[in-house]
Amino acid sequence: MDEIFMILTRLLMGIGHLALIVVAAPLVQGLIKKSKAFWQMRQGPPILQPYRDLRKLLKKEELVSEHASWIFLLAPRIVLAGTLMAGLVIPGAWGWAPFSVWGDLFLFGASLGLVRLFLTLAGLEGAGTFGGMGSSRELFIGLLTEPALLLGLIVLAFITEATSLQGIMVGLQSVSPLDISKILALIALGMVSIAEMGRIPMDNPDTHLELTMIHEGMLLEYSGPSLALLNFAEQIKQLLLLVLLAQIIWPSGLISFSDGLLGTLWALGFIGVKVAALGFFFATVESLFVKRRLFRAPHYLATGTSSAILALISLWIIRGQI
Amino acid sequence: MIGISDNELNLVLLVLLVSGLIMVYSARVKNALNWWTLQTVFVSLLLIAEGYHNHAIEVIIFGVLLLVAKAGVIPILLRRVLKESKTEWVGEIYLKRALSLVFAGGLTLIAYEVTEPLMALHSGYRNGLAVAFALIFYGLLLMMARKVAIVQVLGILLIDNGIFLAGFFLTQGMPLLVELGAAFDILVGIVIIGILSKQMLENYDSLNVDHMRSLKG
Amino acid sequence: MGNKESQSFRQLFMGLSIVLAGAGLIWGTILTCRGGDWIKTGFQLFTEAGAGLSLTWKLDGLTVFFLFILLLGQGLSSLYALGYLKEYQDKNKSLWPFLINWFLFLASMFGVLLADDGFTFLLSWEMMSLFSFFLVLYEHEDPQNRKSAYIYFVMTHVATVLLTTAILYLYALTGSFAFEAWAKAVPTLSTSQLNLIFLAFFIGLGTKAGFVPFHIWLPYAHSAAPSPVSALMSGVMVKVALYLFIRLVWLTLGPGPVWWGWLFLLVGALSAIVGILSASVQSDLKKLLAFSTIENVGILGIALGSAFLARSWNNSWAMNLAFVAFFWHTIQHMLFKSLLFMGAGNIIQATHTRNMERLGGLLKRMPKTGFGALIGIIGITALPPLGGFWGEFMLFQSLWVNTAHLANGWSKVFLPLSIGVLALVGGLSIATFVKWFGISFLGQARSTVAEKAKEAHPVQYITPLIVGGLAVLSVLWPSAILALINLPLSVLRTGDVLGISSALGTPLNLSSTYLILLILLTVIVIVLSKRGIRRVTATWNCGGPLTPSLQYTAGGLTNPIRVLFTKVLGSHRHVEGDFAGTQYTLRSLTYEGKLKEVFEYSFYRPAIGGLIWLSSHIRKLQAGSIHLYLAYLLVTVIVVLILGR
Amino acid sequence: MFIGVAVIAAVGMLFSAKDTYLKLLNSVALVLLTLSGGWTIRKTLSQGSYAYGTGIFYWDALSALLLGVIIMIAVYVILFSFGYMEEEVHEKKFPRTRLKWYYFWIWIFMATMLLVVSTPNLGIIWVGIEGTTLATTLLVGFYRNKQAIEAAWKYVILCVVGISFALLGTMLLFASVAPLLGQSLSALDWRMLPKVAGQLDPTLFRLGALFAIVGYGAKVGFAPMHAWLPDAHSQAPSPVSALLSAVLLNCALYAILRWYSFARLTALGPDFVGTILMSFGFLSLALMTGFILLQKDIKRLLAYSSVEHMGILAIGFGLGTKEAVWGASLHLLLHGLTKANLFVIVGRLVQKTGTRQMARIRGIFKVLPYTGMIMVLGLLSITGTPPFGTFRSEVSILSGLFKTGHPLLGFFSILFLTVIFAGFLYHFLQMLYGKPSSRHQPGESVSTLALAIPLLVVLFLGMFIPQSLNQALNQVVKVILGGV
Repeated sequence: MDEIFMILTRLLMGIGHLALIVVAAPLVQGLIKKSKAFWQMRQGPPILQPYRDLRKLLKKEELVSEHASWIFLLAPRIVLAGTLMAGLVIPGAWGWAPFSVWGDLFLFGASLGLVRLFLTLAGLEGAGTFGGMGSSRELFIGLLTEPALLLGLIVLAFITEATSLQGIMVGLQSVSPLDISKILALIALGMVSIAEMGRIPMDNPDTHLELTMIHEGMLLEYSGPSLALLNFAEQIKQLLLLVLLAQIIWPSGLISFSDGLLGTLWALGFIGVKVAALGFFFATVESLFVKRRLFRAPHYLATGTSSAILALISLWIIRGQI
Repeated sequence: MIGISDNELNLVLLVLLVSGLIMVYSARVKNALNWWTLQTVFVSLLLIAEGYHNHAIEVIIFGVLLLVAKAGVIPILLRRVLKESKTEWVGEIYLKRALSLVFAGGLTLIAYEVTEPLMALHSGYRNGLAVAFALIFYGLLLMMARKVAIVQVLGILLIDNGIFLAGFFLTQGMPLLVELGAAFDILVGIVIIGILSKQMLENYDSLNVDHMRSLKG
Repeated sequence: MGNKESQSFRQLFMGLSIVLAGAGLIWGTILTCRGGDWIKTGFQLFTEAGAGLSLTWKLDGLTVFFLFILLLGQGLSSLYALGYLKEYQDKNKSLWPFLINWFLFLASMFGVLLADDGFTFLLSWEMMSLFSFFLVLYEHEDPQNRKSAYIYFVMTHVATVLLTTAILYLYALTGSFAFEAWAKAVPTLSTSQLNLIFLAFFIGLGTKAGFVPFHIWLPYAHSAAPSPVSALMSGVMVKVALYLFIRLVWLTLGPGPVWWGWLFLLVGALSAIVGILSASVQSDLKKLLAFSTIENVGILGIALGSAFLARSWNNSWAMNLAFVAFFWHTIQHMLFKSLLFMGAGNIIQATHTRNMERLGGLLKRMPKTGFGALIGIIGITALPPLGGFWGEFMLFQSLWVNTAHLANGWSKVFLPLSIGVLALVGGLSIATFVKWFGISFLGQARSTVAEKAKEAHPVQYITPLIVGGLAVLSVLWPSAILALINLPLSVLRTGDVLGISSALGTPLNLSSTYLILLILLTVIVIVLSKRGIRRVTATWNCGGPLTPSLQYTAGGLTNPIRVLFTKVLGSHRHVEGDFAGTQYTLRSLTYEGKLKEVFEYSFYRPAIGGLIWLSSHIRKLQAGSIHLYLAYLLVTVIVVLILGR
Repeated sequence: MFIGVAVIAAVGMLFSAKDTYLKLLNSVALVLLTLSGGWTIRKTLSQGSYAYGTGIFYWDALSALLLGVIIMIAVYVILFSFGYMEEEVHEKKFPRTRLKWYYFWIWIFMATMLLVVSTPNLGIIWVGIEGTTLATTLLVGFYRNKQAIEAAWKYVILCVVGISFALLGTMLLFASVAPLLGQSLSALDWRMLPKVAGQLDPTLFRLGALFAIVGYGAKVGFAPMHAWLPDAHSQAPSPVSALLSAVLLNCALYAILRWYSFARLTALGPDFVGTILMSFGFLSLALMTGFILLQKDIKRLLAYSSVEHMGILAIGFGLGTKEAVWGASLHLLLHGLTKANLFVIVGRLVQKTGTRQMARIRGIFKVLPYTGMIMVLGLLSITGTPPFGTFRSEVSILSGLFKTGHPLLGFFSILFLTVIFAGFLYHFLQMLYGKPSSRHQPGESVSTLALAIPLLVVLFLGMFIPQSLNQALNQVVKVILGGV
């Protein structure tokens, strides 16, 4: 009896988790846009603008390239779904993730990989130049980010001796925020997530100047609902990365029912503040730097990877195991 | 057991050795042939002497046969070939005559060196064996350092003499059957080589073996 | 033979092969499900051969697992060949060489798997090489194929030199060919002897498996062979070599020093990186697949290495994980690689070209093949939800466990680094297969042959779909695969895998959950976004008309990779612009990119050159002058006389 | 008795040059030869050894093995040479009148070889071997063109010199035995020798053995005395090449083996001669790799491979372990069959294509499919690839090499074999595929496949060795190793 109850609660919580992600994603996007505008001394669009954009796009008529096949229409759906799957392993507001078995940190990277696969395929669908260009660069940057991401997470896993993200978060609570290897890993993850979010200096989310764009290049052929889904997926991905980083910087542990509604709400507010702060931080970074050319990307990401490796070494050195 | 003393024996050996050396050194094919004939006569005489001393009639007969066949038939045959082919000079290759003489000296030393452990034998015989080996080596030297086919034949014959001598000193006569077989083989061999050299003349119109280097690698 | 009868022969032979495979599978499954104790004991069958060289066969859990792989591969590729061979038949090319060698090849692989002593193994091993060589040679009209076959056969033979040496050495040491005798005698051997034998085995088998740097032959052979054969070679034959690693090194030579494990790990990582890098810059349909085979072998090598290390650090959990990963990945790679080769085969038969630069837009013309290929690339790039991922998942985990449970030492740094390597490989493989699929199936046709392409014979697209179905099934029902994997694990004396199913089961059951959830979400999204009208228009191209030449080419798509890894790939590019007088108006631009196989050019060619040089000097001995020969004779006599005294 | 058959046949050949007459006579001779030979072999193997008359003729397992090889190959080759020589006559290679001489010399050659394997006397063996040289010289030079004569000359000169060394060796042996066995012919009888082997004067005997091995070795074609071999094999008519390569070399080796088998018992110890054999064998193997790798002439290729295989045999016998000798004896048989078949088929090929240069032969499968198939079989067999019997024999030889503690030698031997394999494979692939040149005469009948019979035997022996053969080989091992 209570088994079924357990399963049901799990299911409900999972749906709640996803729902929260889905709702929050555009908001974060708006927030970041706003803060960029702040640095650029502009008014900027209202925070809720992304919601409106999505709604408008969903209503619009959709244009499909004559060369495109069924993958063209399938890709956005799978991209969104894959991003959500990645969301299932990220511990949310209550420090709880629907999927939490050992090794699920690999699942996170892999799901993003699936997303990348379909995005790049979609980019090739249009038979145009820019789509191909976008896919090519996305693939390039993607293969450079993967090691840094995985190594960074692995280091955290070693620190907390758990390979599920939830376990890591729980474990991190007992680790001092100034743990050197943790900070190094954090740097790695930060650089990676800038690349993953497609922000300066890797990519420029706002531009539509053909020769510089990566992510936008792949989306060039899309319009209407499909475009909405793709943008939405991108926003969700961004949110997930922000949450991940936030949880690592200042982990909020598991909130059980015993803490009651207040505790739950408090956790919600807490994570909201953390994510907002991070978003503002990245907006600042974006306003301070300029986009690099493609072949500087390796240097940038190599820095990330090497800092992850340093984190690993420092970890063992501190533990006196080397 | 053969009725002559060591000194005489050594004298004979000396003659054989020198004749071999002269064959190596000689510049004309004819000379070499003559010296070989002389050598053969001496060898067969040794055999006959032994037979006489042991009253072994069959050995004497064999020696006489040998004398006739080798010192008689073969030289004539070879002379005829020489006349046909109008060859006069032994063509030197790799080694000039003087140098080959030096080599011959070296080979003689080797021959003595090789037979050195055979101290068990009677000293005179040991010398004989060493000379025999030396003659064999000379023959090979002659064959490898002279161009003309006939000289190579002479080389074979020289080797044959050497072997015969060795057999003589080692065993006082191999079993007759083998001896005959050996001698017969040599004769047939010479005949066949004669046929070949005839054909060589037809094809190359000279007996210079060195023309035949088309088969390589 | 006439067209008609060759058709009947084709159907007869391939049908027979399929039936045999099916029967074998069913029989095996029944016996296995009936709690096969007999598997552990094994049965032996002697055949009279004189002088103590007797052929002995044995069957145990390990063999059963690989027999399963073999039979599955045989069945599938035979089914595919049934359709594929039709083209040759239409071209009135005699099928006999193919059919006969096909059967003999399969038979010899069975022989290798069942062999229980060195001699039997050598015999069947050589025959395996021989018949696969003939199969590679089947399309001998193209001199390039002949060259490939030649390289393949010679390299396998050079590898066999080491194998033979090691086996005969063991024979000399133990006085027997039987594997058990070796295993018994190993403790008596000195470390140096063991290491020598190990190295010989490593290189000998590694060549067949395609470890870098012994991999040169693999891209040649696998791309030259007819597609069903490529499927069999990539899917099964390579695995047979890996099987022998376990049989001869793990089970026979025993634990051995730690560095063996490191060697496996290192070579595995190297193969993975080099393989996938070379694959990513290929523009030849089948060469690309062949290189990716090298990559996957590398991954399997890493798994083996992890297992070896775990064994020498007696960390049974990591070892189990590593082996589960190994066997799981073996199955999955077999499925996906044969699937992809079948897809490539269809494309080649439809367009008669292997060059991706001339393909494009095939998904519209051959939709079913395309769908199968899509499943294939998701699987081969080790992405969830398909099985390719879950293997690597467990490999990651085993490496992690290995590291975490290690007391101390630099190993704690190097092992995780191999995780990083795997991540890099994953990223590269995504790039590679996006290229493979995207360039050939998506966009618009780059040549007329691609435009005229027709969907292949039904058998040829149904078979890949079956394979894909099996792959999905293996994810939906992982416990079945686990039960299969349990057989070899019980032989490897690493305890029962189900014993740790509490730890292992969850993630693997997760695989089905993941798949279902993903599909569910996708469906939901599709349903939700099903509003609005669609209109088909031209692709936007800054207003200009869109010609095929404006598409990104295969070379272009992965050019960044090529530029970044120029040294490793030995890539040379040569761009020539013809400016009409001024430097502003460009009349024509020619781009030529070349890839030199670094290992081939840095090691193999010099070696061969040296050999040729040597023998050309030896040949000078036979100068044609009889005087010289007589001199040889004289010298020989004298030397022998002097030495002989 | 079969010697008589051979001699009579040889003489008979001279009476008439009529084609039918020659064919008839040959066939009859072959039948008689097979019958009497087969009978002798059976008798020998059944009772271990068989003496004829007053022991002038004597066979044991070893002689029986050689006898079998000689007869099998003789039948195969002579039957083949009917058609072959006919074709040659048509192509005006030589006048029809010389055909009878061809058969005459062939049968003399047969007689000498049969004499070699039938006599128990080392002296007579020497006579026989010398006889083979003389009998084959004119066969080698049969075409009477420049190259043929050159080859014949080199052949006769080198071999006669070599053989005379063997004679010297025999004399030294006699000298060391005579004191013990008396000055009679029986002193050289290898049935007697083992009895006194212990008391031989070692110095004399050592010298003798050295000379004998070098002498017969020149005839076997051990490197570096092999120089005559490729020339002779490439210039002789193909059937003759087959006989030379498959039988003659084995006969010379047989002579060495006789010396070897009792030299093991003397004061020199069992390994003295063995070591020399092994070093010659290894040298041959090593040098031949170079010649084979860069060969241009197909018949020379085969000739060099014969030298290589003689090297393998020398290694195998020289090792003197039971297993190695077993393998070597088997290899002797298999190599004979394979090489005969290859020379025959290549002879046909050369006839059809009109060239021996492998560079000029292309696309055999297109023009002569059956020849192509047989060539593939031959290639696999000569390179010791399973499932052919040569693989098994080579493995047992090599394993002997390892067992006696020469792993390094073993490794290099395998390596050389592989390089040789690569060379062969390369040349044959080049010839089998590609675009045939216009000069090739296409088309042939299925009956060509009949020529593959020896190879099929080798194939069969690779998969299954009948008990009788196995026992015979074990007897041979006993003979050579002296009851080990």
